[in-house]
Amino acid sequence: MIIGVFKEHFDKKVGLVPIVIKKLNKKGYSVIVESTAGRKSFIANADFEAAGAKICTRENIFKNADIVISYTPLKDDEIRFLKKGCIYISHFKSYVYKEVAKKLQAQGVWAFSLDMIPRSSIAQSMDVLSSMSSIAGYKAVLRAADLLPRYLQMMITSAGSIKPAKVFVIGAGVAGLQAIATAKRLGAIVEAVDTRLETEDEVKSLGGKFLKVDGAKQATDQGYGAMQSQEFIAKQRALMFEAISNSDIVICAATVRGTKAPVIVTREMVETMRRGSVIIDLASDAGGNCELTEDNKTVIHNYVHIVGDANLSDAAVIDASTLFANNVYNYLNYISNDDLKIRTDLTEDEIFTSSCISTPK
Amino acid sequence: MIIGVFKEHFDKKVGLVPIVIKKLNKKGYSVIVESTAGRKSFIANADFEAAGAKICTRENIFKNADIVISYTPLKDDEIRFLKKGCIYISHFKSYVYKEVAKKLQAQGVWAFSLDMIPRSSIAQSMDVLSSMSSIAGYKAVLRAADLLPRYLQMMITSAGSIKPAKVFVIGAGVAGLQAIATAKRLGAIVEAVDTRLETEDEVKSLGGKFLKVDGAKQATDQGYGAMQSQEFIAKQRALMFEAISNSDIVICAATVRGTKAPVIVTREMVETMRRGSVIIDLASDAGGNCELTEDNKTVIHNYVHIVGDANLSDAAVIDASTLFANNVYNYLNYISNDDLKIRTDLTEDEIFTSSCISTPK
Amino acid sequence: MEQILDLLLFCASILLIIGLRKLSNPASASKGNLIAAVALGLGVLVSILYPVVTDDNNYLIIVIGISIGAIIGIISSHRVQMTKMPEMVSLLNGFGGLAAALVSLVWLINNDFSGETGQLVIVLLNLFLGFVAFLGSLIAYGKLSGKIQDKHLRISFSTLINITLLVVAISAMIFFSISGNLSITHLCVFIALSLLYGFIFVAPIGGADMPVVISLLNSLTGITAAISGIMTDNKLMLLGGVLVGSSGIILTLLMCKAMNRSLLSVIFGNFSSSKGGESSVDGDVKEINPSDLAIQLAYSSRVCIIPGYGMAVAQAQKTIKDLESVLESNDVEFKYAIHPVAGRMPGHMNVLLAEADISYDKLLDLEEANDYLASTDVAIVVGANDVVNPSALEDPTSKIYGMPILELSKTKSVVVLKRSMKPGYAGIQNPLFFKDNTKMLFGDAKESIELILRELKDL
Amino acid sequence: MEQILDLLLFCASILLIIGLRKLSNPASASKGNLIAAVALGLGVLVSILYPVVTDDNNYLIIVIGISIGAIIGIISSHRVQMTKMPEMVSLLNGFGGLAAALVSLVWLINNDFSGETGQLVIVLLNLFLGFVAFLGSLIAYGKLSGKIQDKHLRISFSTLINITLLVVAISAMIFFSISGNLSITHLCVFIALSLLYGFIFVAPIGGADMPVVISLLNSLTGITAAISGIMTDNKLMLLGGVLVGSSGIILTLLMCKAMNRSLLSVIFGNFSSSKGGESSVDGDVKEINPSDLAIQLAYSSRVCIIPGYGMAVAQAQKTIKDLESVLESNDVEFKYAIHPVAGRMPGHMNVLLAEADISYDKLLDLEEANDYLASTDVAIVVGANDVVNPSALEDPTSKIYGMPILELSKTKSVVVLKRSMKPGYAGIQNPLFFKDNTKMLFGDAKESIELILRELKDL
Amino acid sequence: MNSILQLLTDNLDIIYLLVFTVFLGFEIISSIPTVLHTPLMSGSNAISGVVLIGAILLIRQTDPADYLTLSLAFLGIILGTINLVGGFAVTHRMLEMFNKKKK
Amino acid sequence: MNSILQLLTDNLDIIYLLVFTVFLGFEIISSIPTVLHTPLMSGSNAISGVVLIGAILLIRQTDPADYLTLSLAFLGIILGTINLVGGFAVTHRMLEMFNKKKK
Ligand SMILES: NC(=O)c1ccc[n+]([C@@H]2O[C@H](COP(=O)([O-])OP(=O)(O)OC[C@H]3O[C@@H](n4cnc5c(N)ncnc54)[C@H](OP(=O)(O)O)[C@@H]3O)[C@@H](O)[C@H]2O)c1
Ligand SMILES: NC(=O)c1ccc[n+]([C@@H]2O[C@H](COP(=O)([O-])OP(=O)(O)OC[C@H]3O[C@@H](n4cnc5c(N)ncnc54)[C@H](OP(=O)(O)O)[C@@H]3O)[C@@H](O)[C@H]2O)c1
Ligand SMILES: NC(=O)c1ccc[n+]([C@@H]2O[C@H](COP(=O)([O-])OP(=O)(O)OC[C@H]3O[C@@H](n4cnc5c(N)ncnc54)[C@H](O)[C@@H]3O)[C@@H](O)[C@H]2O)c1
Ligand SMILES: NC(=O)c1ccc[n+]([C@@H]2O[C@H](COP(=O)([O-])OP(=O)(O)OC[C@H]3O[C@@H](n4cnc5c(N)ncnc54)[C@H](O)[C@@H]3O)[C@@H](O)[C@H]2O)c1
Repeated sequence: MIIGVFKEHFDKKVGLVPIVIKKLNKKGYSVIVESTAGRKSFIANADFEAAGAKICTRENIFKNADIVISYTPLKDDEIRFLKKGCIYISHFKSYVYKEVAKKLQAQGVWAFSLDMIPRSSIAQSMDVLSSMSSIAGYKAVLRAADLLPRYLQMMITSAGSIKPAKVFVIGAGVAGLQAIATAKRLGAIVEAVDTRLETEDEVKSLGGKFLKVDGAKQATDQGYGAMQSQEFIAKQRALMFEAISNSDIVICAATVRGTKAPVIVTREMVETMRRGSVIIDLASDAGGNCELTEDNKTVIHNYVHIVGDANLSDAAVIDASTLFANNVYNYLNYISNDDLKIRTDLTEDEIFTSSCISTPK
Repeated sequence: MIIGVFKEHFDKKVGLVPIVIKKLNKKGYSVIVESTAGRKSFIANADFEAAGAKICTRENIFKNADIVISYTPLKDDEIRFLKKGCIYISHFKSYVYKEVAKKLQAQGVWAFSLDMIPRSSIAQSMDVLSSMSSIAGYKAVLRAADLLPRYLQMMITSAGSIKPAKVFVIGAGVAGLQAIATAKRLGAIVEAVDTRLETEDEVKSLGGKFLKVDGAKQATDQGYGAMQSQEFIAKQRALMFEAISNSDIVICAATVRGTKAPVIVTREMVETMRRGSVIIDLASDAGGNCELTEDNKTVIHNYVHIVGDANLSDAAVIDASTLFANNVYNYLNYISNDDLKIRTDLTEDEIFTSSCISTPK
Repeated sequence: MEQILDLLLFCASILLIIGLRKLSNPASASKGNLIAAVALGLGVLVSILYPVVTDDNNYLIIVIGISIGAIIGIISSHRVQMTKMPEMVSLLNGFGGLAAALVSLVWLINNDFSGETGQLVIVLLNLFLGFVAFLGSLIAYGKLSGKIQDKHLRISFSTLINITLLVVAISAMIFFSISGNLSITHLCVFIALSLLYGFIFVAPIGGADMPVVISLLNSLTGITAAISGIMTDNKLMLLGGVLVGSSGIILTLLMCKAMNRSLLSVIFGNFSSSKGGESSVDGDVKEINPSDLAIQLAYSSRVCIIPGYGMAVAQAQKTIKDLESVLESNDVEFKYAIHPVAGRMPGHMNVLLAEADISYDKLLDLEEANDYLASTDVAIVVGANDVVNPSALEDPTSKIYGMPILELSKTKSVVVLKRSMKPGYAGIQNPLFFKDNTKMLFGDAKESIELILRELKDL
Repeated sequence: MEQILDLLLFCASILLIIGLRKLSNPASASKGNLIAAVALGLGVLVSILYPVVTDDNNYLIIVIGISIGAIIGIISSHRVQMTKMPEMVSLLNGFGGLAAALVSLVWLINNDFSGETGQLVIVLLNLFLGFVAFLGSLIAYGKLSGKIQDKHLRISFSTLINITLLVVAISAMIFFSISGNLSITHLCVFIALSLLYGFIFVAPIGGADMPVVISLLNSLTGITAAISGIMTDNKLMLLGGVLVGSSGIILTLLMCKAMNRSLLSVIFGNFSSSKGGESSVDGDVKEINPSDLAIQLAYSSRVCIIPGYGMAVAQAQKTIKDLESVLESNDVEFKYAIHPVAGRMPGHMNVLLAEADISYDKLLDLEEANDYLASTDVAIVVGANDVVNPSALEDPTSKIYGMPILELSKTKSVVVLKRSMKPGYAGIQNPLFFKDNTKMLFGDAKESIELILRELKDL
Repeated sequence: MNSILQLLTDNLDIIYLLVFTVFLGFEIISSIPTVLHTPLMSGSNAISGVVLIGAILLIRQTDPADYLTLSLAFLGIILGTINLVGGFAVTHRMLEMFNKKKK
Repeated sequence: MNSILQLLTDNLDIIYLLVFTVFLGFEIISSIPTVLHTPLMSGSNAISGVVLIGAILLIRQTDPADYLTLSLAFLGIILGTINLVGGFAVTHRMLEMFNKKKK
């Protein structure tokens, strides 16, 4: 079985890293990597070769690979180059995958989207969203702390006392929790909201304060946030108006799978914030939790920075690539039998069915 | 007494902030501020006015103010506009002040450089270097952590374990210590070196590990680092070669007052560092502790970021302006008598004499 | 001669007290036990040499009896397993009770079943207590060893019967004593009454409370020894018996306190039912108390903490760090096994343990941990659940089958700290809790560890 | 009648034991004191009513004597200041000793200065001990109250003289007793010897060790009471005296242990000189021990920590957090006064306290702190020095004159935790350490606080 | 009533002793750590084997021909010895673990 | 030697009692916390005022005309009472602070 790793065009990550390639070789796979695919992840071609991979061209991969890996999906016009029956592992964003799926189906390939794995204990080792959200939450706070023209921690110095900064985290999923932990570490006062009841304990378990809004709908079975009623959102907004205008940093990490992200931070709220404050919106690719967010841009509104970056995991690209590669490895292990072929007994399996978006007829 | 605050041209800070202006008003000073002087510090003209200051033009200040404040020194060609006998408080960098001093003397003004205050306990409330170094050390780590394409903390996750990053701090002065504290908070493994013996305890008191190099010359009486012998530097280099090539982040904060900063991180060292590593050089304005540092630039050498920024305090400009303003306030209080005139009994005073660089004859 | 023997007896008493004192301190307990043994040996010697009115002496029988007893005692005590000690103690106590009863019987026979009222009251009391201690101890033994199950011995109105019987026995005692002379029938009736009471006293008490009961019965045996001392005018018996009697009562109360119960509720509470409510719903788990855990920890070489989401909820990380310091100062190797998905976000445990300043070197990831756990003496699972669930390995129908877990099957002893038998995130039951080498310590994790710490400081 | 009185005396003994038991536990000590008082009251009553051979009785004198004594006792005990308690106790003990000596004298007079050898030995021993306790206690009182200075009483070869005198006194005692009859001269010589020994025994011991000495003398008085009990055949006196004697000796040993000394070194060590070495170099600082500090903390309403660079060096922040938890659970208000330049970098204290998870609300900056400190019961300076140096306010020649500091002059009590008398960063001596309301606790800050914590748990 | 009083005062010495011993027993035990509960129970159980002395004293006064009494007392001696010896031995084993502390 | 032995065995009961009392005294005190050292010293000092009983018993047997003896005993009573009453009162004051605990 030959695994091919493409160079990414819209992302810094790379699908496999040397350490994982070694493990794959041991299993019996051989790996070919597009030249300079690792450059943005700080991995040289030589590093890949040292790990046992071959460097080759993109065409080469399309021609030879039985399994192709690319963190971001291929451009639509490249799908037709895929070998019939080959396995294509990527990270199709859940709310756009349907159109792509049709094309892949037509091409007759297996396609798996690792971001659609269910949030169960057993699936966690293949769960790309978990890995990436965790990095994003961590980096969101660092980015914000770097941008904030203030200390986060309290300081009593001979040139005056400095109050600790307030950090407000919206959505205590994986990213939100990591953000809470990181902000706490830096000495900020941290508050968070979420609609899922159990997050209250989770927030507290990291030293954060939980702002409670009653009447939330609970999460779906798969553990993804549920869409909330208008009334609830209004209530929440009132409570949060105050919280947000008092915050120095707002981390937006509330998403609902497959739909637009809930808008929670409105323009008025932003306008009541202190000058110099920072909003990091990790939901920007789904419209953002902040009304003013623009995806992949940093907007400055009324002296408030609003960073729309759903791909902050790229800011820790070395770790992000490694984690992704491990996720891929674990996933391949899970879906393959000892012959490295796809197991046939998985038709009922939740992980398999929810991540598989195209099967060759 | 009228105090005039200029708009800065090379810096984001502003000489006085509203809170301090109120305190000055109470003492009997009146304050005039150049229009938009506070913009980069996130202070609007209106905020100054609300605190009791008047907004005016630059010429106005030259004409009316008895005391003028500017964080960065005025351009040489503006010195001639200063009123004879007026008091000029600024932050002349210690190794360039001599030429300026002559011109100021010629103009017949009092000039005080707040960065030249001795490092004694009593002077600390006026010590601008302390305030700014502290911010710089803090921001240096945040900047580095944001740039580093990795987690700083250790993580054991289902997609692989991540080792904690190593941070190496050179020079455990105020900036270095703050950097150690901040990196520790973020979960990194922190090592530090300094030539002063007492810093060993200080580093440990923040949870850092001290790398000892024997045979260092001790600091000057005033507490500033001393110039070291060539032999010592060689020894140090050998020990540090290893430390640096194993580090993910290097924070350079070793300076020696009035001379070029010691070069400690050589090109070879940088070239042995892992790709993606980050060096923050806070001594860049004095030539830098790293051979490759360029002042006010971020150099990427061999995939290693080398940030030369001696003015990182600007990254927390709100706090930096506040602390500077408080330093100024404390200094004014110290050198003035109840009539707000300069005290005449200070001719022997260490703080006064070391910071005063020009007196009207 | 007699004087010297009297003084020897005096010395024996003093030694006995010194022995008991030393017994009550862990550092000297072993020595105390020896001293007490020497004291009693001295006492026995004196009792053999002491001049008596008649000189039948029967030395041969005495020597034979002592030899047989000593051999049985030594052999059985060396054979018994450490875990069966409480059974052994209750058996021994039963023997002591019977011996006291026999002393009374012999006294009665030697005195032709008659005597002054005062004497007879004392002798009958001794007989009564001796038989109660005897049968009671045997039943306790049966319950402890599992030979008798609580359900075999359900008695209705046990409290009522208990009190009635007691009143009857006391009345009989007084009545017979005043008469000044006992018929054999009377004696048999009285013995039967005593045995019956012994049965009614212990039978309804739940197996879990047996240690308390044994301590109480032990105190009774002490009192019989004291009475025997009065009967035979021997100060050592008197004082030794009184010491055992009084210390036994205090010990009983202390044990009740440690279990958070009152003595009355133990005796009359019939609480085999009230106990173990919540936990027994889900099968038979074994609980451990903080004090036993503390001693186990102190005397082990390798301890491993397995933190989970519950540690985060309880915010127990700093307390765990304290435990680490205390145990490490006791030369115990102390590590942390971090499961990759423990907690509710990647690195959850890392963040918290770093906050408590726990050295990175001590953290083991899954693979290292599974090696380590195979040679660990005690693994403490602090609010983890799914990540130690052996169904992931053993039960192909389980939701989490196939997930790598921290494997505790080879660990000598596992203690789980959680508040209830509720499942964790995955919502499934955990067979680990029912394994042989697993014990549960219910309660908030932080509070439990604080209790352990307190006990450790007592050691 | 006599029987009932005997039983009453028995009850009094039991009450006395119960009283003493309760006295040894802080929670019940006050009650224990009352019970012991009742027990002795009962004993006195019985002694008045008990039938005696002669019936001169002299009741009037007895009543008058008791009344006078009671009035003096009550009034003086209410007048005395809390801080002068130890002096008071030593005075009272001296009275008790003299009373015992008087009892012996009266006995001798009543028995015409003659008796059996055994009796005489006992009586003379009582006389000896009584006078030793009497004079010893008076000297101890003098030393404690400062009326006698150590330097007034330098005696060379004191140990030698001590032992010689003791041998002489014992020989005299035996010699006189065997003769069976005492002349007045003999008696006077013996009394003189006793007083001399009392003087030689206590005089060379340093003022700092007086509490131990008083406890020892107290134990002696107890023994005299016990002997008086034998002389007058009164069990309560005998038992009470023995109790005081034995508990006094244990107490003395415990006190020595708490001071880290041996009893012998106290008595013969002449250690007024070995003591106070390092600290006294820099003038007179007062030390406090962790146990006294613990009780002071437990019973105060507001405590304020003043951390400095020493806290950072000792890494004591987490231990301080523990102290906070314990004291807050005792309803003590607990704050932190953060001086802006404490430590070695701006915000040094903030970073460390945040690491220990100390709430931001509890941190006071300079101004808030100076308000707060004026109404604080105990301020604990943890390794800070320059930032609490009052020279900054008081001494215009000081290097740091004019620097704002944390002002502790209005704080009721200040305790400084540091390792030595060395100066801090600024290199200047700190007059705070010599102030009236300041006490020093030398040692590593973390270790000191751990000691305090341990003591707090005993309370 | 009076006779009870008489009885009490006659035996006052022994009553003093008994009561003091009771106190002593309380006192000694009351501060023991929980970990010693079981060993102490076992140890004091061994002490109650002191009843063996009673059996010895009585058998020495028994008529060597009175087989019933002899055998009863003989049994008493055996049981008492088992209690005593076995008790101390068991306690010793339990306590050994306190000494097993490394180093 | 023999007479000493005789003396001992004759008074064996009282010796038992004394020794047990000594143990009891040790036992009661040995676990007290440091903070109670001073109050306990003061309390046991008060108890040693029990010597007052001796003075009372003796004065009751004194000839009312023997002024010397009477006055010595009288002084003994006064001193003993001061020790007793003053001692308990002082102890009481010291111990009050333990009760002063807020709430
Ligand atoms: N790491 C991640 O990124 C992540 C994210 C989401 C979900 N998960 C899932 O979370 C689970 C983690 O496993 P886990 O073993 O750490 O946790 P877990 O299986 O959820 O079990 C936690 C246990 O802690 C106990 N507990 C709660 N509060 C406690 C307290 N105050 N004191 C003592 N015990 C307490 C609970 O029992 P009682 O209620 O009886 O006390 C519970 O059984 C896995 O299933 C994992 O897949 C992980
Ligand atoms: N904050 C800043 O930015 C900064 C920067 C540089 C300098 N400074 C200067 O540093 C000083 C700070 O004042 P400070 O009161 O915090 O400190 P300090 O005056 O330097 O005194 C610290 C004290 O802590 C004691 N100590 C050290 N280790 C200890 C340990 N393990 N346990 C207990 N005590 C210990 C030392 O006494 P022993 O040796 O007797 O134990 C010392 O006297 C000021 O003079 C300030 O101007 C401040
Ligand atoms: N089993 C596993 O091991 C595992 C792995 C990863 C995640 N999870 C679980 O999956 C769940 C989702 O994690 P995620 O980070 O991907 O979540 P997500 O990205 O789907 O959503 C982020 C958070 O936003 C919240 N949210 C949605 N709408 C909101 C609103 N209007 N206001 C406030 N908050 C709102 C959601 O409740 C969620 O907590 C979590 O419970 C997490 O613990 C489980
Ligand atoms: N009294 C006060 O309150 C006060 C206030 C601020 C600073 N200080 C003291 O002043 C001193 C200097 O502080 P700073 O931050 O301005 O220092 P700095 O900027 O002058 O120097 C930074 C550090 O670099 C070190 N250094 C110099 N050459 C080096 C070399 N070749 N290798 C390694 N390290 C080298 C110096 O020892 C110093 O610690 C410190 O001791 C500080 O504690 C005192």
